[in-house]
Amino acid sequence: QIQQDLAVANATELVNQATENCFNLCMKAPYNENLAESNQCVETCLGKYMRSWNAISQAYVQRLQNTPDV
Amino acid sequence: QIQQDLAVANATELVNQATENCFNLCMKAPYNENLAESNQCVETCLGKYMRSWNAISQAYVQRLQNTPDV
Amino acid sequence: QIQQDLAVANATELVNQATENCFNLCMKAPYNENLAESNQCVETCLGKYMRSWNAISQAYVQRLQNTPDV
Amino acid sequence: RDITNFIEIESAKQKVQMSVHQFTSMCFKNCVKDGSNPELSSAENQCLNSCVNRFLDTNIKIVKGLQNIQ
Amino acid sequence: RDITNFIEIESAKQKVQMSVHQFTSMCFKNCVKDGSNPELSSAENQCLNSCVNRFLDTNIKIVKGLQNIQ
Amino acid sequence: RDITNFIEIESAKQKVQMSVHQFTSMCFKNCVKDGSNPELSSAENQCLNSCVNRFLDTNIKIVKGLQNIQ
Repeated sequence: QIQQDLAVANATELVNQATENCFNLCMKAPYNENLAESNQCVETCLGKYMRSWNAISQAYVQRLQNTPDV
Repeated sequence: QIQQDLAVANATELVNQATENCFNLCMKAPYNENLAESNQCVETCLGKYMRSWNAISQAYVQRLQNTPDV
Repeated sequence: QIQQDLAVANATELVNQATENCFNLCMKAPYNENLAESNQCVETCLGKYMRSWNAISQAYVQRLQNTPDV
Repeated sequence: RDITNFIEIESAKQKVQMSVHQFTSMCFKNCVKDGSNPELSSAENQCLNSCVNRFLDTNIKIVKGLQNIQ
Repeated sequence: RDITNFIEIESAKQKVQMSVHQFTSMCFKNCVKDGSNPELSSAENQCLNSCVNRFLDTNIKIVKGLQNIQ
Repeated sequence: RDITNFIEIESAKQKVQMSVHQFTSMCFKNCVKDGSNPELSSAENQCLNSCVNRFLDTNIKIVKGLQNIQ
């Protein structure tokens, strides 16, 4: 039950952060650029965001292992 | 009682967001522009913020009605 | 006990805000500037951040005393 | 059953309201650059409308994209 | 009565402190662009002071403006 | 003891995960400017790696600096 709650919290956080970052990257005010292109950008952006998440996670865990006082 | 608590939470949120946004729109560092003019800007900004709130609310509710899976 | 909890909350807030602000001031993407120089900047930035905290605190308390309805 | 119902409806309404607060603050920042007139120009109105709809498009695409990955 | 009093005073002090944290982070971002000197320049000091006062002016104007609408 | 242990481990894991969410959002904003390719370029990868390490350097310096002041 606890693990499931934490998994939901993590997924929610990921959805919120990826939405905010990909919206900012792909949609620019006054939002009249081509919609199909912008939607395509959101898809590639999500792939990039997941890869960034993995890269950051790796770098952070490596750092924690080398310097436990972080 | 519950409805009153929610109304207070809503009003607080509106005050905080309008303050932040109108401060950023009307007052620029190093903050030595004309004070009377800046205060006038805050007043018109609040009107604009309220109208924006209504426009966003309408657009969002309309969207929720058309696509319940949002 | 209460006072100690509040002191911890305050210290945590100060560490988080100073870290964020001095990181933004001293480290610029793509983060390949001289590391020794950037670390030096963080140290002077912390001094400046503490002085800013004191200046803001003074200005705010003074304001509260003059206009109790703030 | 009545009180449960009441709480559910109030809670859903509150969630929508809090989203409107969030969207208004974000879209106001992106769309409104001028505080000298309390009325929304048609360009600002259009921008706010597109902003919230594009944000919701992005959110849906992110959620679907993450569901496909799992 | 003593303990209630004590908690009220500590809670008010804590609220002021948390506001100071918020204002410092916001005004530091707007006023300090240089991390090479731990002392505040007089221009920076002036800017920080105006920043917090202008922010509080804005907050008061927003609260009064919303009270007039209701 | 087993359940306490389990909660401690899950809680530590969750803290790391939430930090990864925070760092990813911050470093993605600073390092990724292009959403047209789902792969990370080597420059982006390098930037993300430096970003999280520099941020942790800053955090350690700030904590040590504040300990010296007290």
